[in-house]
Amino acid sequence: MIKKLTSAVAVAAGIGLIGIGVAQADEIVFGVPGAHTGDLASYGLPTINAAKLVADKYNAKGGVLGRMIKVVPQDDQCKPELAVNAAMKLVSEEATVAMGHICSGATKAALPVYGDSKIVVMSPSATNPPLTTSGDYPNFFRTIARDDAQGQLAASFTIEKLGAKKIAVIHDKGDYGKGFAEFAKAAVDGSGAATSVLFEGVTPGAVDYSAVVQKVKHSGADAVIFGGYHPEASKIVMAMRKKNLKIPFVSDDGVKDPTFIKVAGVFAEGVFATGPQDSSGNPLYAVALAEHKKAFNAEPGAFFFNAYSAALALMNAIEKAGSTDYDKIVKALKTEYVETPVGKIKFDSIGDAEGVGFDVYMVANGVFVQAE
Amino acid sequence: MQDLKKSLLTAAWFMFLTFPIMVIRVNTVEDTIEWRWHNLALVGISAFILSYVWRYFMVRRERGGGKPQTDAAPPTPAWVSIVIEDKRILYPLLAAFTGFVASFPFLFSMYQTNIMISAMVFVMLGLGLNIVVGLAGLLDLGFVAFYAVGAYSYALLNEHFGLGFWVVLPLSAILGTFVGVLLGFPVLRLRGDYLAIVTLGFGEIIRLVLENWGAFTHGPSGIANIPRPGFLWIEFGLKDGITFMYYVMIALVLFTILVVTRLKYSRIGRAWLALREDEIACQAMGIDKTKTKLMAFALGATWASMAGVVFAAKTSFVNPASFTFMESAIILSIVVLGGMGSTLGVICGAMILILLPEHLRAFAEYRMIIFGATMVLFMVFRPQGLIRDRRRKHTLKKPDDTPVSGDAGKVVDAHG
Amino acid sequence: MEYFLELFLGGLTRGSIYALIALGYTMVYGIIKLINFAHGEIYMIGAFTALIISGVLAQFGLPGWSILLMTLPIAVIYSSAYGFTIEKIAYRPLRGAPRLSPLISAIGMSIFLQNYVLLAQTADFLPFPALLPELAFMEGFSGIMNSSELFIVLTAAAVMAGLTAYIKYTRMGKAMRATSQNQRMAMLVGVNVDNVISMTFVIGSALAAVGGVLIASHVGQINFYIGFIAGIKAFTAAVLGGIGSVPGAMLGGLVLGWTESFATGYVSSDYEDVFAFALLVLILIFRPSGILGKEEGHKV
Amino acid sequence: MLKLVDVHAGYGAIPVLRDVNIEVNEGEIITLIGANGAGKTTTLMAICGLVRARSGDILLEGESICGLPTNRIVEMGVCQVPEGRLIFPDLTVTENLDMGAFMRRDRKGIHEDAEYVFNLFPILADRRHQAGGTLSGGEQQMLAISRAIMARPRLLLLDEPSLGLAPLVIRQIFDIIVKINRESGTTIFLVEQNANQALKIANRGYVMENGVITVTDAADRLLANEDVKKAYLGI
Repeated sequence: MIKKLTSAVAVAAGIGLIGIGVAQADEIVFGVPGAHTGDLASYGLPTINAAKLVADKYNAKGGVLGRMIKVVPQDDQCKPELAVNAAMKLVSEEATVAMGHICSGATKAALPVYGDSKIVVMSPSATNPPLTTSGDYPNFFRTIARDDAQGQLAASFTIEKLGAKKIAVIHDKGDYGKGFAEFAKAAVDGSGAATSVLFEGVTPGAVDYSAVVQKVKHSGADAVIFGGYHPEASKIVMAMRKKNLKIPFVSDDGVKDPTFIKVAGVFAEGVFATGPQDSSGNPLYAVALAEHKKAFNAEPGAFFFNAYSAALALMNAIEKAGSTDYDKIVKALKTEYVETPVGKIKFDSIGDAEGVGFDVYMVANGVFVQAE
Repeated sequence: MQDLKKSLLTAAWFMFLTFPIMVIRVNTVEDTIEWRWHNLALVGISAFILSYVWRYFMVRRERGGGKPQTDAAPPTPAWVSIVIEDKRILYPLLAAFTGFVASFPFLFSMYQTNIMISAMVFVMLGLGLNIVVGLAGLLDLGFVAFYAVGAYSYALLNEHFGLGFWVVLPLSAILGTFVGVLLGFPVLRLRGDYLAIVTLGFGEIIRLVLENWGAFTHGPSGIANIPRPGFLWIEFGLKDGITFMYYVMIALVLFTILVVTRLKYSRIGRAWLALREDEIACQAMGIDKTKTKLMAFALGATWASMAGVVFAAKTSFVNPASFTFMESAIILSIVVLGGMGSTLGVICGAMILILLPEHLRAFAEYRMIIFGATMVLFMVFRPQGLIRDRRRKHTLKKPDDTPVSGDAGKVVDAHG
Repeated sequence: MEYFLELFLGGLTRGSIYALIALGYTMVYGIIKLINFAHGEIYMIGAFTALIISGVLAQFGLPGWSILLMTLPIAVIYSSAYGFTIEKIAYRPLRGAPRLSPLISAIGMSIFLQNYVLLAQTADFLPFPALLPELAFMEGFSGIMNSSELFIVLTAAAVMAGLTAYIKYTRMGKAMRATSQNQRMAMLVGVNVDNVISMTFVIGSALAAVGGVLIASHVGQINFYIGFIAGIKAFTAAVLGGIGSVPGAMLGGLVLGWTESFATGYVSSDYEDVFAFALLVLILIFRPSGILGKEEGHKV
Repeated sequence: MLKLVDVHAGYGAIPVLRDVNIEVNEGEIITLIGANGAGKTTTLMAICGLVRARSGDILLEGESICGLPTNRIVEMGVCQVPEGRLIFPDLTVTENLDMGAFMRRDRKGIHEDAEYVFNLFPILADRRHQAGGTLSGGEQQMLAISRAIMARPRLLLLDEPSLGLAPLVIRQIFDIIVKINRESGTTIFLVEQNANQALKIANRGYVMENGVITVTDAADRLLANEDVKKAYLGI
């Protein structure tokens, strides 16, 4: 037993001593937690780019309040337990503000950690309503509209513009997709003009979705609302069209992604998806796009503009507050307007951005255009 | 010369094998094709070098392979024996270690303390699974189900009835045992691999129910704001809460080690071992097979469930994403890489598998591929794990050095 | 009734794919009693190789069917080569080790291969070209079954018939059967067991590649993770039918496909997988060796 | 024909055979007798390459077969009827015989040999479409021997062919062994616990104790040997 203990000493000591965080006092540590590896990495990585671009911009002008901005990404793979670790890591590195977590579940798990250390967190992508509506997280802000707004919009669009009477609601059983689908269903059933004839979850990664498609067909639905991400959406749309089911397909922000069109090809034509209000007319939008193309030589990925806006809003708030004091930053966020790629925004009392909403888009000739 | 030829062949083979995937990258989204010829050279050179390394270790393994499995562990390095035998060195070292463990939260940041708690949660899980797999030899691929039961029982009992950590911890232990018996009863008469797939199925079923039974479990959006444990009437802030949890975990891990060690050398422990070695002989000796297996299954579930409670309290949030097959695989790897049956091995396994990826955040992309390769290499070159299980031996008499031919046949059967 | 037929045919398609992959599991298990967890990844690698090769070929502007004719054999060859190599690296050195060791090694191999493709290619879903031709005469039935589904079912049936004949009548097939029944005796009549094991991996992997190419062409997209889920399901199918039994794998695949299809159609797809696994548990409780499996002899 | 020179072998670290020297000449029937656990089966397995000899050498017609894979050794004409018979349980009797002839390519010869063994054991002909696993113990032993004959071995190794069989069947089996030896000139190496029966048909015998050859002599003289009588013949 003694022998065992001594080797345990060695192992534990060895592991314990690796990597002890270092923070420098004269920097503003800008944490960017989110999914940077794993299957949702494509939603998290663009936010790092956005943070870096904004930080570079400020640093070139001498930083914020005379202090340089240091971007510190932390990976959470969208897993709650890793999100808590990432949050603690940022706290121990004395982050001033954080932009992230990507997934709502991870964000919920991590927020109390930031809350305790008085750190403002702003997510570019976490759309779950209770994050703001529950009132549990006063330190939380976001530059994206809530799922309930999105679900409501998808439902009313399907009923009013498409004239659907019987609507099949499908989701991917995920945090985001099921949330959206539930709000859409509630909106459909509450509208009085239409009913939801089907509410089903599909298993992401299943071999095929023909059974669900047959079920939709069997239900006599005249439109489908789908909550989830583009891989499942494209599989379902393709299966529907191949089975001669030509009813409208309305989906969410997770589908409003150029990849969806590339993957689904011709079958993508005519698909509707809600997405953040089109702000491409906004001058800052063009600036951010140009900066990204210059720095990374590629088109920006999902949530890039929301992230860029969040980074600008955070830095602006610190500047306006004139300090890194939590209360002052919060006050500045709620009172001071800031120009961002998603529009001129400030935050309401619960942390949602005012003036950020959703629009409905449609695939026409291989691109998303605003739907009439 | 022979070696050179072999290595060249290996290199050529791997260059062929990895050609499409390593060299050509077709992006059908962007409609681009990228040829990465440098990768071909890279694969060739690494395969060439690695084939030498592989052969070297294979030869070493062959030589070492003849050594008896039953005999004592490999010779202890000199420094270890010096340290152990000299009490002047040993006691201060032990004291230093105890001191280090005790003062850890004050020496390191909250983050470090927190991942230490994570690691200890996995130590508990590993020790629990060790009862099932390491001691009783039942391959359970759905162990994470019991972990989920614990985590959700705390989350739900807290949400609906406001029960605290200290009330739920023993409750969840009972619940875990109960679920273990419930799931164990129908499946335990299955053998080996069938048991493995059915437990995998149960693990998935429990996760799917958590995901889909929204009215009860809040589905994929999970349950938030789960409180950390307090002490009597004291509620802690975040930092003190984490520190307190650290000590709670230390106590729980010590308790687990104590119980598992007692179990291992108890009557039931010997029955498990006998069961693992030979089920039929075991029955012939009058061991109640079902009861013994069920004990192992239920006890494993008990610890997993308790670890689940700690997990829920630590993360303050649960959703089904934390209870996938991958978690089961990681717990199993902890047990196997650490050394099946060995308590210290499991502890080291958990520390390495949980802490290393945290510290290797910089290599995040390569983390999993290294993890996979390590599992294979360990099985090939060190199947007994980091630390070989050593059992107390009862030497009644010197064993006869002539084995019976029946035994001999069995050895070959095992090869077959 | 039409609804029933639709679900039946949907389950048949899905079940055929499960069966194609399950054959690899069952053959390997029959011979060396190993759950080859990495088999799902072989299926994924088959699909990926096909994606890459067809992408390169498409540059030459060849017609679709000729791309399929060239892509499929290459994918099959590569998958087989991977199967062969994996056995040599991860399983052969572990002959005679305790049962758990090769299983862990297989899980490790599975994780390794997933991440290998992830790192060398991409994490994103990639569109897979529709390699299977559209048949004109199927146009009228497209509501219940389309061309690619027909191809899948027919190919699966042909492959299985071929495999059954191969095992029954060829020298290698006989050697496989003998080896699976008693490895030591097979050696004593002169069977080169190492070759038989390698061949088993090669054939199983080839079948998985066929399944991979067919399904990828049918659903139109793949990523590095498709092998894991398909693998677990196919393995379930193999156990359901009685692992080690070739007709069992086929039957198990179809039963599982139908279960999932009808469960989705008549109950809810929320619990599709729950039904699949619950069926497995039930069958194993009442028939511990699967539908067509034989009770293993208890060795004393 | 077959020569074991100072063979040491065992399992893992456990030594079983020590310094075993055995010589089998063309056309002979040689028997190896000894108690349960003496190392007789191990000796056969070492010859067939199923157990690797740690030192010493095994020669087949002067050529070393040590370290060769089993299938190569079988190809060279060594065939074994293992202890416990090891019938392929799911193959039919005919298929089992086919497997015996696995190394052969002459269809006609195989067919003739199949007829030959069906003559030898008419009961097998009656059961030719039955699965091997459904046969009785005696029938399985007949099938195992027939399967070995199908390989047309030059050297036939038999491991305890009498184990668990009724006396009548044992006599029949031993008669056949002699017949194979006489008619096709097959050299036979017979391992038996039933020393009395074995020595009666053998030319020479070896006695093994604890992995060591203790006595070797002509069979009739071994039958008369007092020590052997006491230890193995139960007299």
